Amino acid sequence: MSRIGRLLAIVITAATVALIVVGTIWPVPSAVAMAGSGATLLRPSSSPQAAVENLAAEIGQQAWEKAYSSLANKSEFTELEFARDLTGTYPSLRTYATLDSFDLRPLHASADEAQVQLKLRWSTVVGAFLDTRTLRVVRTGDRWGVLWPIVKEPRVPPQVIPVNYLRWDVIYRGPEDDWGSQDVEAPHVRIVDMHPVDRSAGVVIMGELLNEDVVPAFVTVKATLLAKNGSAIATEDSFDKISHILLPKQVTPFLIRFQNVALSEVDSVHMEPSASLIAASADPVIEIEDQHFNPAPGAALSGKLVNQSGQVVSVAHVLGTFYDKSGQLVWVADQYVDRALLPQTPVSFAMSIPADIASKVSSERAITTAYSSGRFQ
Amino acid sequence: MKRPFVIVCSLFAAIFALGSDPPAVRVEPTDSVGPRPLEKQTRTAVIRDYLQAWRGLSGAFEQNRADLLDPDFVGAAKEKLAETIREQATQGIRTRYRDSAHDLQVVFYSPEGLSIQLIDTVEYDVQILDDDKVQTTQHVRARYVAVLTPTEVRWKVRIFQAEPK
Amino acid sequence: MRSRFTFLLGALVITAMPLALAQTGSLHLPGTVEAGSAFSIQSTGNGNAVLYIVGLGQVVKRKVQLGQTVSFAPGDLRSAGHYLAVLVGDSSTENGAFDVTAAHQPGALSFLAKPSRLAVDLHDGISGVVYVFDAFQNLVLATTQVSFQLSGVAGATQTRTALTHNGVAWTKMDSAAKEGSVQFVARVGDAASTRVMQLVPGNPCHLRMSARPSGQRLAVETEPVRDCNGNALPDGTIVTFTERYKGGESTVDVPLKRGVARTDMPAYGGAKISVATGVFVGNEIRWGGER
Amino acid sequence: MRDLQASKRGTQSVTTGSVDCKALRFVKGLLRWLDCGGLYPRKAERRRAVIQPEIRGSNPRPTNRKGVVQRTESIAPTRGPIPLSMIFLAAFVVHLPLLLMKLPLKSYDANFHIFFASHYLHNWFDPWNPKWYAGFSQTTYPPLPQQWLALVSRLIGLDMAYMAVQFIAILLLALGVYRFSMLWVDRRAAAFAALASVFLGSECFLVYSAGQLSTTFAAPLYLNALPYLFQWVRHGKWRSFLKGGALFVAAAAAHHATLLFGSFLFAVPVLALVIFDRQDGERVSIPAFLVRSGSIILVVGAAVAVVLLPFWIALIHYPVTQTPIPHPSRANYILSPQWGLNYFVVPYGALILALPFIFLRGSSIARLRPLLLGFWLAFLVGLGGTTPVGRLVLGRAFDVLTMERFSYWATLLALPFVGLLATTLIDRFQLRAVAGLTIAAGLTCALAVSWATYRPADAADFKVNAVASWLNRDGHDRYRYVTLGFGNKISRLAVLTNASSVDGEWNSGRMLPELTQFGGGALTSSKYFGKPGLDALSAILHHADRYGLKWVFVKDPYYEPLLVFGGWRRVDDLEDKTITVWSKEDVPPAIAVNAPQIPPQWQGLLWGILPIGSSILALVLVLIPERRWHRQRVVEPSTADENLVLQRLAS
Repeated sequence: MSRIGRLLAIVITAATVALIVVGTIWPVPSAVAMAGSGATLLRPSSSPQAAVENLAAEIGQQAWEKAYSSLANKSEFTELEFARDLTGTYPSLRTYATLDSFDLRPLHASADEAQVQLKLRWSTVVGAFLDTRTLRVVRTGDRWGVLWPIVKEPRVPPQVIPVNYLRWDVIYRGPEDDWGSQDVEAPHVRIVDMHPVDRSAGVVIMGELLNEDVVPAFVTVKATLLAKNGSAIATEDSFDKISHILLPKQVTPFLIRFQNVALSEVDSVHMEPSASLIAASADPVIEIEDQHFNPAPGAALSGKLVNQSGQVVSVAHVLGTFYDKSGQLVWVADQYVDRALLPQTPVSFAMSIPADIASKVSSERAITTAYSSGRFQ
Repeated sequence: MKRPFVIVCSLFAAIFALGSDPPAVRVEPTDSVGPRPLEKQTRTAVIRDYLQAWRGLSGAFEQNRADLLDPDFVGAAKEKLAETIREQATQGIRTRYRDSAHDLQVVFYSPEGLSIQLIDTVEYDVQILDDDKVQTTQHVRARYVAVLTPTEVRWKVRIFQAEPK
Repeated sequence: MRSRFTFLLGALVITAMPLALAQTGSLHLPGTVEAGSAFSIQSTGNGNAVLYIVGLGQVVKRKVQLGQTVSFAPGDLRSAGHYLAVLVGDSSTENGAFDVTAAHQPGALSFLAKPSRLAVDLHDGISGVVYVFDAFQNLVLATTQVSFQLSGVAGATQTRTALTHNGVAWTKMDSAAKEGSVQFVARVGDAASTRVMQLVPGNPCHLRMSARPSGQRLAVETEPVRDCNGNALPDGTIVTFTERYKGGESTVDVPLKRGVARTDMPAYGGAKISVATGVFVGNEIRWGGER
Repeated sequence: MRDLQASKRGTQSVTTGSVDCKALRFVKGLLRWLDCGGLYPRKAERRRAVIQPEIRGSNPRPTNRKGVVQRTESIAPTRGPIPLSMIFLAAFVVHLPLLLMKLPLKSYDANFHIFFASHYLHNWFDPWNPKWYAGFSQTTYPPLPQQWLALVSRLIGLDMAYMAVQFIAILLLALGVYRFSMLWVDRRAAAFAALASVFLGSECFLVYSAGQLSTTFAAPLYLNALPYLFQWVRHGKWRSFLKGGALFVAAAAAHHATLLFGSFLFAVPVLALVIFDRQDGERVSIPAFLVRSGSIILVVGAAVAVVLLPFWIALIHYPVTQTPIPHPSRANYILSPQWGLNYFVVPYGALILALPFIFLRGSSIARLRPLLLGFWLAFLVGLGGTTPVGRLVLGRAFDVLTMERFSYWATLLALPFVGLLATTLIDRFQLRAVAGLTIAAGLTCALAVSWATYRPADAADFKVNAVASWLNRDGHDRYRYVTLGFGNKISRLAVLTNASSVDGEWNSGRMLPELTQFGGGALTSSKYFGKPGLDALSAILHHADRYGLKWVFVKDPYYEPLLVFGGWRRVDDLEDKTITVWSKEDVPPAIAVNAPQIPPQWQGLLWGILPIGSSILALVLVLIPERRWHRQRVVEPSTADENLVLQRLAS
């Protein structure tokens, strides 16, 4: 082989290796995205932050065994309990959430011990939720290990709970065209309050809807913003910012967002509530206990949900309605609860409220909707 | 003798077919409609759908295709018109209806909003074709009573009947 | 030769005369025909022709002998409407038009009664619309009297009459004060149509609750919830209990079961417990003996 | 055995003088191969092979090149090449049964191509396809393979047409590799390279696992065009100009990216080769080189611009500005070893073992260096995010393109080296080398083919016929639909149903803002794209009314909470309740959207005529015999009996 040839072979080989090393140590964004938090795989746990980062990365990859083995207090619980702390014992939003990102904030540190706040941002089908843990990190030799603050989700003992719920079924007449024959009347619903506000991102329309009928209703609310010349600016509906199933005399708040529209452009709002009959059940009954309104900063409505029925609720959605001193509606907020609701087992929630709204809030009201399914995987 | 007749007929047929100017439409004021108040949007939609029904009817009778009635007619009106088209097809007849003028009046809007009644003084030409040969062409002026009912997306004609003037 | 030619020409003329006569014919049509009734059309002339009766409701094609009466049996033409009659001979075409009107005897009603379910004690809450048809589903455009009757277990019978205009008549009725099923009947001659409606309780008017200790918690229970006419609200109606205590609040939406709503709430001394259903607010209890 | 010897002799006597197109040739070749004739040529062949005369234009310096190779690597006499007929036979044996089993239908993209083809089948001159994304233009994707598929499907149906078109592509690849390799190495090595292409892991991976018909259809056309490019620039042969130009245009009509990137990875090394060889035999001056190179670039560029005019118009008016969608081929294969296995180990297979040889041999022989550099660049880009090269070289395109095609091109560029390695090993180790290479090739091919089973495109195999029937009845198709958890079955469903969807598998064709503003791919697989995917799904469900989206078919209950809380109701179930149908009240029937993007009629006409026309023109031009070569071959004594494949095809 000629000298040039040999040199070229060496250069190409060395360059290839070097490029691979560079690409691995400083991966491009797409590689980071694909590897998830595993992009930091090669970083040793030589500092408290690195130990927490590695743990979060392993949690993101659902490498429970690896994550568990890195913990400094693993003797206090089993790997299964650790995994269940993060994913839930019963099917819930946590079970199939994927770790979108995480942040960590060192709180304090000494030579052998440190405290780090870890914020895990989980992505779920109904949106993201944040799981914040304050972790103690201890030094063991030249490595740091995390003391995981385990939250053991209770397991419901085998029991028999009498089912005595109310249920409505609907029998339709069928598709044949028989003019004048009666169909079951659609439920009567009424908007009892409606209030548009201008927010920085656009116009928000909120209000309350009452089912004034004696049958359950499946409701949606659509709003069309009309300009001064009568033309429609935009139409949106409440999507999940409403309780779609309303039992007789039940009231739900609703909130409709219009992005990139200023209230000054709007002349009037055309509201279109719609209701249809639905087979429904009065179960599960969920009590909202210990509701507290925490003022700004970090304004939030917190409380606990207690499932008073025997059925496990996979996903609960809490809708909060906030009123000022005059009883006028000022905001509607919502939150999905990431843990399953087991019978008689409180699960806490906290829904945040914009700081400027929080100062106006005088009273509030919360309702829940629930989803339970054996098929939910 | 026959040849000029054929030519005239052909010309007329061509004019008939090509002359698809939209019909002149006049709508009577609807102040006195009752018992339910008639909104402008509803009135516009009903009249638009009724006039569209004439176009659908025309196509269905000319092509002897009852399925073309589906978008515009429902119930008894659809059944009767479809039966007529079947009779036409059985006997080898086709008919061309070209409406040229409508004088419309909304006369009834039912309290629950489930039916609306129109009176239409309509002018149209009818051409009868037997075995694809034009037998006659007639200009007709008649008064029609139509009842339309709302369906999922539009108003459809449920009753469609001419009455003696 | 010449006489022979003249004879031949004469024979031709004589032979052709009836044929020429046969080319002309005319139609004698009735002005109006009642749907489903028998009628006839008279034609003149000689020879064969085809008669077309064409309308949007029906089409008839018949081979006819000119000069003869074409008869239509009862039921042959049963759709009301405007019809063209066209007689097409070998070289001529005759046109005419006539109307078929609906039979005078009503045969069927389309009765639109709304709503199928409504609250008690509503003025003009019920509407009835009737379209009157004959036996052949033609709209009877002649003025006809329709009677409406609302009766049932829940109150006195109401009766109204109305005249049809362009085939339609309508009325409005009040709902009774007592819940239950009612029958709404429309009648024209022998034809009648019945609809059943359900009168349901109106908005709640009486909502009272009581509370008692239940272990570590507080059992709250409503009295039977009724509307202003004394009708009990149906089971499944949601009642909201709200407990406000120092720095906190608990809420629970409970459906009525057997007329009452009951649930357990946390027991805090001095807590205020309120109850509501829909937009109606009931009584309030301050726990700790004060009421 | 005597008879066999006689037949071998007979074959030899024929091949020195003319082209043999008889079917018997396959049998003879097979017998000769089985009798190790390919490994142990007769003395006369050995002599001829050592000093090989110039026998064809595409290999202007075989003596020189051969001499270098032989002198540097082997003292053993060279042996005769494997007949191309044998290579085709190998392709038949390996791929035909797999294709007849319709194995590619399980791949990621096969049904996508079938869906496009089904549209051409029914609307040849109307590229506006309303079935995906509430309407999109098929002019956003070069149409050639799909149009051929649509044409062939009139005879044998869409599925089998796909197999037929894919099989033609496989055969053309063997031919293309052979012809391309002949530019760089001797005929024997080129034949081994062509044989290796039959077992090539990346080809099998793309055919059976990825289902990239367009890439695997365009690459052979491109490879076959390159020798013509060489002949035109080196010798100024107009016929080569025409043939090469037509093939380049057809390749672009099959897959634009292949032409775009192939120009740098394949054509530049070939042009560099012309410069290397310019002093030998018939000399070519630098101005002539530049004029010829420039002329073919201009003409092909202009022709591609015209043939794909609607494509360029669509690209200019609606550039792909959507948020990039993550693709595992852009992963770092060390940080994400599972993707390293998928996109490196499987496509390369035993080629990984040849990498040191490629680097060493490519560096040591001057005229192989352009090929080595082309390979190296493709190799590095094909490594995705493992190195920063892809991002540096491609810029934003790195986040739009998928990288496995670069690995595919890298392996194609490596094949001449593989041919060399095979000849070297066989010369040195004889039967042991044959056995080893056969096992390596077999395992590479087997792994890549079976990968579709171990890592299937869809974990759950299910039929979508019931969903299609449901949509097609009772007027359900007046509304749009979306599926959740259907994976790439949405293409099959789109073929079967009349209804339109807001989802689809052709991301570059979508225009709905709800889809383009998030970095998610197909809605049906939203959860695999994390937050961006779920945000896109949520946005489109928010605007269901706007798009007439009334039906959601759910195979994966993961999505049920979103539907329940978002106001959708379960209305039906199918396939033994494994698929549920969800509906939303008050949704108006679907109306046409994206109207400004509908291509005008003249573009539809161009799209229906020019791409397919370019391939037919290429076929006609290529089939014109090279008479001069033919005469030349007749008078020259040579062992070459397989190098005029195209003439044989013409006969």
